Amino acid sequence: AEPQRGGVVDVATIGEPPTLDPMASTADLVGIVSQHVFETLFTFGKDWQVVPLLAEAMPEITEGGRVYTIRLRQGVTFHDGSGMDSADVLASLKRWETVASRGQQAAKNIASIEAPDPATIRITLKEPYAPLLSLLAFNNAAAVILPAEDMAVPMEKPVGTGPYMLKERKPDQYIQLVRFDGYKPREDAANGYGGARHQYLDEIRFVPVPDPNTRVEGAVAGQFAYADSIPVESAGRLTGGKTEALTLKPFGWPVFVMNTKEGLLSDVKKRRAVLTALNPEDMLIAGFGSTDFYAVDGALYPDGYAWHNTQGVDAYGLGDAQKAAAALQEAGYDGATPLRILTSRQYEFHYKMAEVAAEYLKAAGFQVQLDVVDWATLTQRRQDPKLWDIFISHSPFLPEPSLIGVMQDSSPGWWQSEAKTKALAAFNAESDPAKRAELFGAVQKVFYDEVPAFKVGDFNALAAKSPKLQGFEPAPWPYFWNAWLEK
Amino acid sequence: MTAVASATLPAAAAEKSGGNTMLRALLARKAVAAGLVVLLLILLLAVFGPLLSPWSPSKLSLVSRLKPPSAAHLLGTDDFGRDILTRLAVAGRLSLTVGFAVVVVSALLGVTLGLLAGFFRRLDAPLARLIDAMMAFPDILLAISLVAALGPSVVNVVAALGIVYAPRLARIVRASTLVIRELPYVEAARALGVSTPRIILRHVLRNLLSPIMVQSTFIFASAMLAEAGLSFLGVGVSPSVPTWGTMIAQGRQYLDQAPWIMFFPGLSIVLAVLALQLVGDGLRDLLDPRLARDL
Amino acid sequence: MSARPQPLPDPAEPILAVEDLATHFTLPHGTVRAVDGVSFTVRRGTIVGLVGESGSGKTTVGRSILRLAPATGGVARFEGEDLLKLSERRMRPYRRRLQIIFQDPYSSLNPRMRVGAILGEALGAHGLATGAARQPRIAELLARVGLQPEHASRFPHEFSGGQRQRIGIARALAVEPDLIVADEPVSALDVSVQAQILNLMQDLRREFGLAMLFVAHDLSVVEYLCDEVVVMYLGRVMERGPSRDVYRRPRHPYTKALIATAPVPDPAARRERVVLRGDIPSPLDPPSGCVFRTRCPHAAAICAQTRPPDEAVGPGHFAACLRQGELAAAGLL
Amino acid sequence: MTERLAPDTLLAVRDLKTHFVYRAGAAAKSVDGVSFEVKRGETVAVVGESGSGKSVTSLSIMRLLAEPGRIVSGEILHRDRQGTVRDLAKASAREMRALRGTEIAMIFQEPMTSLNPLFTVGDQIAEMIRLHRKVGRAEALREAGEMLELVEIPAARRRLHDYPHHMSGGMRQRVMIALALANRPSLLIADEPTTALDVTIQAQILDLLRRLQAEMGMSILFITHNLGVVAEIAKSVVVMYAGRVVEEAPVADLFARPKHPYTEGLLASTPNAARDIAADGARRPLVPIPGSVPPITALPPGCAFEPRCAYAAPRCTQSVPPLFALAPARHSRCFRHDAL
Amino acid sequence: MLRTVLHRLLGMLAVMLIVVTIVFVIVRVTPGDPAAVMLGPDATAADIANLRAQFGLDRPLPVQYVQYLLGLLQGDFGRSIFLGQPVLAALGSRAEPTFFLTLFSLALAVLIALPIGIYSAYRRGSLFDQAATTVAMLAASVPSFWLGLVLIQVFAVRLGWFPASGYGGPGTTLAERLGHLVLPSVALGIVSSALIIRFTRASMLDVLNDDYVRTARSKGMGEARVVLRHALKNAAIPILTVVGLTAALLVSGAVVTETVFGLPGVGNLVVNAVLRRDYPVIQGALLVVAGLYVLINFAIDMLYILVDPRVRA
Ligand SMILES: Nc1ncnc2c1ncn2[C@@H]1O[C@H](COP(=O)(O)OP(=O)(O)OP(=O)(O)O)[C@@H](O)[C@H]1O
Ligand SMILES: Nc1ncnc2c1ncn2[C@@H]1O[C@H](COP(=O)(O)OP(=O)(O)OP(=O)(O)O)[C@@H](O)[C@H]1O
Ligand SMILES: [Mg+2]
Ligand SMILES: [Mg+2]
Repeated sequence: AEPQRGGVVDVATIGEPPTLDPMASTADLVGIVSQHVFETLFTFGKDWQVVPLLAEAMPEITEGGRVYTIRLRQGVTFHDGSGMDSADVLASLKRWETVASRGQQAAKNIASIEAPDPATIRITLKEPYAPLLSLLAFNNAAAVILPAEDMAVPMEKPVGTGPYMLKERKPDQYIQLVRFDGYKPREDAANGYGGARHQYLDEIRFVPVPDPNTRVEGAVAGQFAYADSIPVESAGRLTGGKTEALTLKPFGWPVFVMNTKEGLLSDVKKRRAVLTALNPEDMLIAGFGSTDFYAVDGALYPDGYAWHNTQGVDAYGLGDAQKAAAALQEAGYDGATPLRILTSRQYEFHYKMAEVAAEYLKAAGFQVQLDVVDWATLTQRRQDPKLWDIFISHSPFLPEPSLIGVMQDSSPGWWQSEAKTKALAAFNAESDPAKRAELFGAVQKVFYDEVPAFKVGDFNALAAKSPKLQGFEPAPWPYFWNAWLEK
Repeated sequence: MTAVASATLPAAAAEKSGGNTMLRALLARKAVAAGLVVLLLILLLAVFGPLLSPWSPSKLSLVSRLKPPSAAHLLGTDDFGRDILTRLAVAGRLSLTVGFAVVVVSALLGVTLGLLAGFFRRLDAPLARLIDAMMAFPDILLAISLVAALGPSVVNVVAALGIVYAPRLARIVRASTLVIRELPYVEAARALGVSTPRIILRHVLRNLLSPIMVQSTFIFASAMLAEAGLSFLGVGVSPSVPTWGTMIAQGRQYLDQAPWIMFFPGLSIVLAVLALQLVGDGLRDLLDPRLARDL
Repeated sequence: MSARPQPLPDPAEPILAVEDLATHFTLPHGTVRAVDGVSFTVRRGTIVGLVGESGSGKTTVGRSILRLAPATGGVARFEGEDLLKLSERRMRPYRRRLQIIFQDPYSSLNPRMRVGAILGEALGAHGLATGAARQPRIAELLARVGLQPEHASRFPHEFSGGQRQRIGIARALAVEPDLIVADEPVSALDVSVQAQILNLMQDLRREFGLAMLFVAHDLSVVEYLCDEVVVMYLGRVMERGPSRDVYRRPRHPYTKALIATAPVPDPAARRERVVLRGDIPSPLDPPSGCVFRTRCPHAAAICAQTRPPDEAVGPGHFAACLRQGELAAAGLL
Repeated sequence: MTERLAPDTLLAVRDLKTHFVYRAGAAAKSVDGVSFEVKRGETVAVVGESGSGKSVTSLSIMRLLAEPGRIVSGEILHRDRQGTVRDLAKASAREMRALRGTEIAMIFQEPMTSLNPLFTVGDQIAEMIRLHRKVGRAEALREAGEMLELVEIPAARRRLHDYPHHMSGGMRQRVMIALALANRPSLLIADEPTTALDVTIQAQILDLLRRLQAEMGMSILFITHNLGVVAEIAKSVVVMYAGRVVEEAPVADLFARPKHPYTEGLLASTPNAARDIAADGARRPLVPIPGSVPPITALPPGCAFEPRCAYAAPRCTQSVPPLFALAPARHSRCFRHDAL
Repeated sequence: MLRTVLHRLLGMLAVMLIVVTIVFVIVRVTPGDPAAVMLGPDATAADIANLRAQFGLDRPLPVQYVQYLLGLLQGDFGRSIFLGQPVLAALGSRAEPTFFLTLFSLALAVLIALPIGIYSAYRRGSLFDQAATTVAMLAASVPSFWLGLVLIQVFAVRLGWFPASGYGGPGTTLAERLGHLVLPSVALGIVSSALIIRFTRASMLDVLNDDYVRTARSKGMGEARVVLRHALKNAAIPILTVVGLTAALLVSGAVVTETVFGLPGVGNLVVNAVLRRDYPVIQGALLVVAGLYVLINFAIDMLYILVDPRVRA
């Protein structure tokens, strides 16, 4: 059908975003909402390749990958009516370097940022650093472009260049975005997050509905055009004509992060025993019910991603209690120290996988202690290495592997080793995509060798969508430009 | 004269505390008898159910998940393939234990507070204020905050609910203590030179046992409901611990697919709470109709 | 202000001498002068009746002497020792020697304690009859008040009002006291039972030489039982003296009115009488001078100004009326 | 039915039985065969110990029994102003409402609680007036003021606007009397109206009742347990014991020559200075009635007083003695009344 | 009378101070760092420390307490860490659904409960009484969230008569928003009516046995008038008390109900605030709700003084 202009959609989200400042948070929810309001210089295309957004085109990379010269699009205006130029970009990137965690990560490699003319920005690196463009493109702790005069921290008013702008925010009630009439879409065809962004919808309202069942019920009752993050158990309930199931396949991976710094699992042998003991298939069944929603897969990126490889994965998926017990004994486990698994019920599958894992670990001889806390407590406790041995989380498949949590030395788990540093350094310094894919195989091998985390498998995300909502492309961070409502 | 007689007589009738007579009087009321029978059944199920059941309450069996009630699994299985009836029994142990423990905690706290406030004039004003202040917090709200503060565990839920319900007892105990303190038999004990702790224990506390018991059954009921509510909100007992509350929370997602997961624990709560209230009501009517006011 | 009690002509030493006793209760909206300068004595082996209308402070006098209510002034000498000045610890031995019996036979016994335990507690509080000696002692006490030993294992509610009152008396007797304050012990009892208790009290006095302060509002009971009588009104003593004198020749208008208005079970005895007008004033705000003057048929201007002192009107007989001499002379008393 | 009631008689209670029936089948026979008559303008006292059924009798007449009280049998014949005789035991609720307050009024023992604390005394009296007569509120209030004056409340008009708690017990009892008499009933039932009051106040109330009776000519059924009060106020006396009338007599006869051992015991156990104190001050011991009143639910099969009776004979244990008529208006429920 | 009022007022303030202290203590011993939550999963320890300092979370507790008290005195309930707005504003913006939910459930509960309670007491022991008492007890035994879920299933999902959740989007009229409250009000109202029935019945039983009721009957008054004028007026105070307290309890019930129905009310805010470790909001909400309770109590006390001449003295 032909796209139609007009209409309002209600989107049920998993909660209230802590902030609308996309730089200030790495929470997915912040990215989902704010990507409609703010734009970055680059973004990701359909196949997760970096494509220009506010940048005119892909940067010119010179001096052996150390200097990035970026041409900006002309005639882009902010929601407050002012035009965007390199001064805004410069100020925004500076803010990003200090405020955003990913900006800080990038800043370590950046020597300088300059604006040689109003339409150009130049970034000079200390060393070649391949992940830079991905970092600039990412909508999470995002390098969004703000008007130079709006640099306050915390952000005072959300003014961006995006296709929609904030009309009203009632925390816990809704975030109302309306079409920004001064928006000038790109002229190239829509391509994932990139390309032309059409503003068919008049309004997008993000409604926080933290309770998954309420999201389901609302969707079934036809209240929401789109409901995010539906528990897979409820797939069968998405019937009745007012809503339909929408699966994003594959979405990401559940992960058991291990504490390599202190406690029981600081010993790599015991981490290996955990890896040996766990049966991912049973965990995935418990978490996701049917193979429609999961795949048993040890590779850090599933087939179809450029980063896919099978290095080291033969250590995955054994679920062998005896072997694990033997390994555990050899590692000198006292049989009494509890293995503390920190998890929450914010995401039901975390908890369910924890339950199953606990059974397998017990079979291998571990004393298991399940600490089920709320998500807020979890995010706090995992900062303290004294409090846990494993915590459970998940992540979408990120376009750039170096953005993955465990790859950061400082992220909870605190995985650091010579082998890791070496493998990652080589990977980051390379700019040729094909070579990088190969180098990532080495990284994955170290991952399976040192077991800083356990990748449970791949899982698909389930969402509920009204049949009337058309032109919507499933995405890990759903976006609603280019979508329209059938009347 | 008449007033004295008629005020004391119903209480006196109840005081035939040879236990037996009271039990008989209780059983004479059909509703109370029904309540007691239900409680007894639940208790039996909780104590012996897991021992008799062929299923383990915790062992996972992912092949048989979400099975509807059948001959093998009388009440069906849950999302981990565990037998609901068996889990219901185990959960019953915990739910009942939680309820009972809350009663014990709130009784220890509330009775102490109430006795101190009621018996010692000097402590009365500040303690009465404290009790008032504690009463001002709605139970679930306060419990949520406390559990959030202490962390979700069985012990902490018990502690939180114990604190939440303590003022209810404290208020009743204080009010009755204020009255009993002035009664001639307490005065007689003082005139005899009986020590204060002994007066408090033998003369005051002993005579408060009935209202405390009545209030305790209601607290028991409220605590079970509150625990379920907290678990439902995800701020109660750790979800890996089976209680009726956590079972409901767990079953909620399968409302459509496997309604039995949520239905049976819900039914258990309703039955247990109803039974407790029936018994409490009966006790109250029997022991002191005037208590009805304080609920 | 009020006169000290004069040395009694009787050689018997008073076991209790109350002088100028005052007990005031401070309430949010004022001070209740429940007892306001009361003096009297109780001699060994005698029963002193304390009469007065409701709220006149009879109970408070008794409770103050036993230190169950906090006296605010005056002295209460028990064998020469001022009880009101003693610390609670030094009071303890006196708790054995002074006892109290209450009006309400229902609330004066702990419903949760068996009779044996009630008496046992009394014995235990002063280490009397310990161990094996206790059971026989309890049986003996029960027998003394006309109950059976097997009653020890029963609860109070299994007894009638009169029986309960006997248990209360047994409890008081358990510690072998020298003085008993009996606060309206028969008011709550039916007439037919009341006489049983009155006879019991008489026996006890004879047998143990007990002294007793007997609070009552039934004038005929007091007349029958008591050797001396103290008439109270609004916290003060109006008149006191040997019963015979007070009843035959009351020397205070209040006493006279009280006696005249008390109904007598004899239709032939219907008399002309002075019915007092009005109500007792509030103890929060008692009248100035003589507290009785607002209801007194003989009140004069002076009565509002001066608080009448206790005046001796006969041997051991005192009246607190400014005009009593004058009225007596005029034949109005 | 008229012929069953002598013309000068206002009320005749005949063999009234009022029981409290419980589910268990147990019944408290609180009133079990009570008969007496009240003549026009006369005061009849009903005397008896606590629990003897005095209140239940009066409430039966008013038909104000609390659940599960039931009039089981007997009749309560009442003659109204028009001369109509009705059996109140069988009258409809509607008939009773019309009678209450106009023909028969009642005052109760507890002056402290018998008035509604939330209405002024004036309103409560005016309400009584307006329930039975078509008068305006102002007029009713004016009349209420008059009634308060009649019962000798000082500054009556001002006190119309007082609430009960502003008044002392004696005053409230006066208000209750004013309320009861507001519609000039022909019969006033007073259930221990002075028991809760001090002697000096009791004397005031008794005087007041006597005066009002003289002025208004109503009959009074006066319930008390105080023999002294009986001696003061009554013309004839009904003595009750354990739910039954045991003796009925003109007041002078009763005190001079009791014809039932219980009455005799009652008199002997009441201290009486003239009788009990010798000229030298020596006290004659009182003669108490041994034992205590049996519980109403466990009466002996024969005479209820038999276990405590000095005159008891074997036949006393076998059947309940009938009410023997000894003389006009003189009855005794004792087989051995001759022995007294 | 003025003295009585002042006395009560002082008592109320003392209670409030204790309430404040309790709230402060509870919330400060709570683990879970608001700063960590706000910064998201990949925040560094240094960022978190920074943010903590910014919110004053690093100062000693007594200092924080005094600051908090001083702030309260100036009407400053603090700023929500998570929402970035003043707590009072955050609460205020959520007051509407909670207010109407409470109001409707209360109205419903009272409408159901009063007649039943009065009639039950009047016909004590009758079949009606037994049925009413049993049903009331059953209602009090049903977890309110369970009832809510059932109602959603039946009336929203199956029948589609009412919205399943939420409170309407922007630009909806009040009437449309209130439509969202029908089901929650029913769920909550039914459960709370149980308490009011029992209280009404008990209070009526109490006064129906009082002497002045017998006096009223002895005047020859009809039953309706005896019960509704003389008895009910005397029972009104305890009934009002329980109605007032139910209002406060309803806030507690609203926590669960709002969560089930996804209503953006105060209860929901509190649950979220607990999950977000938003200290000032929890403090503020607990304080406001407890304060409301204390105020309602105070109002009832004042009402007592107005209605009951005995207390007025
Ligand atoms: N604990 C107390 N607090 C305040 N006032 C008191 C207290 N005890 C007694 N009163 C007041 O003191 C006065 C005297 O009371 P008391 O009980 O001594 O009188 P009484 O003569 O024994 O009366 P009654 O015959 O009614 O027993 C009364 O006005 C009473 O209200
Ligand atoms: N509502 C009732 N339910 C059960 N029994 C009752 C009830 N009212 C009275 N009785 C019983 O009826 C008997 C007579 O009671 P009633 O009140 O008539 O005695 P009374 O002579 O008026 O005593 P008092 O002098 O104490 O007023 C008592 O045994 C009492 O227990
Ligand atoms: Mg007294
Ligand atoms: Mg009576």
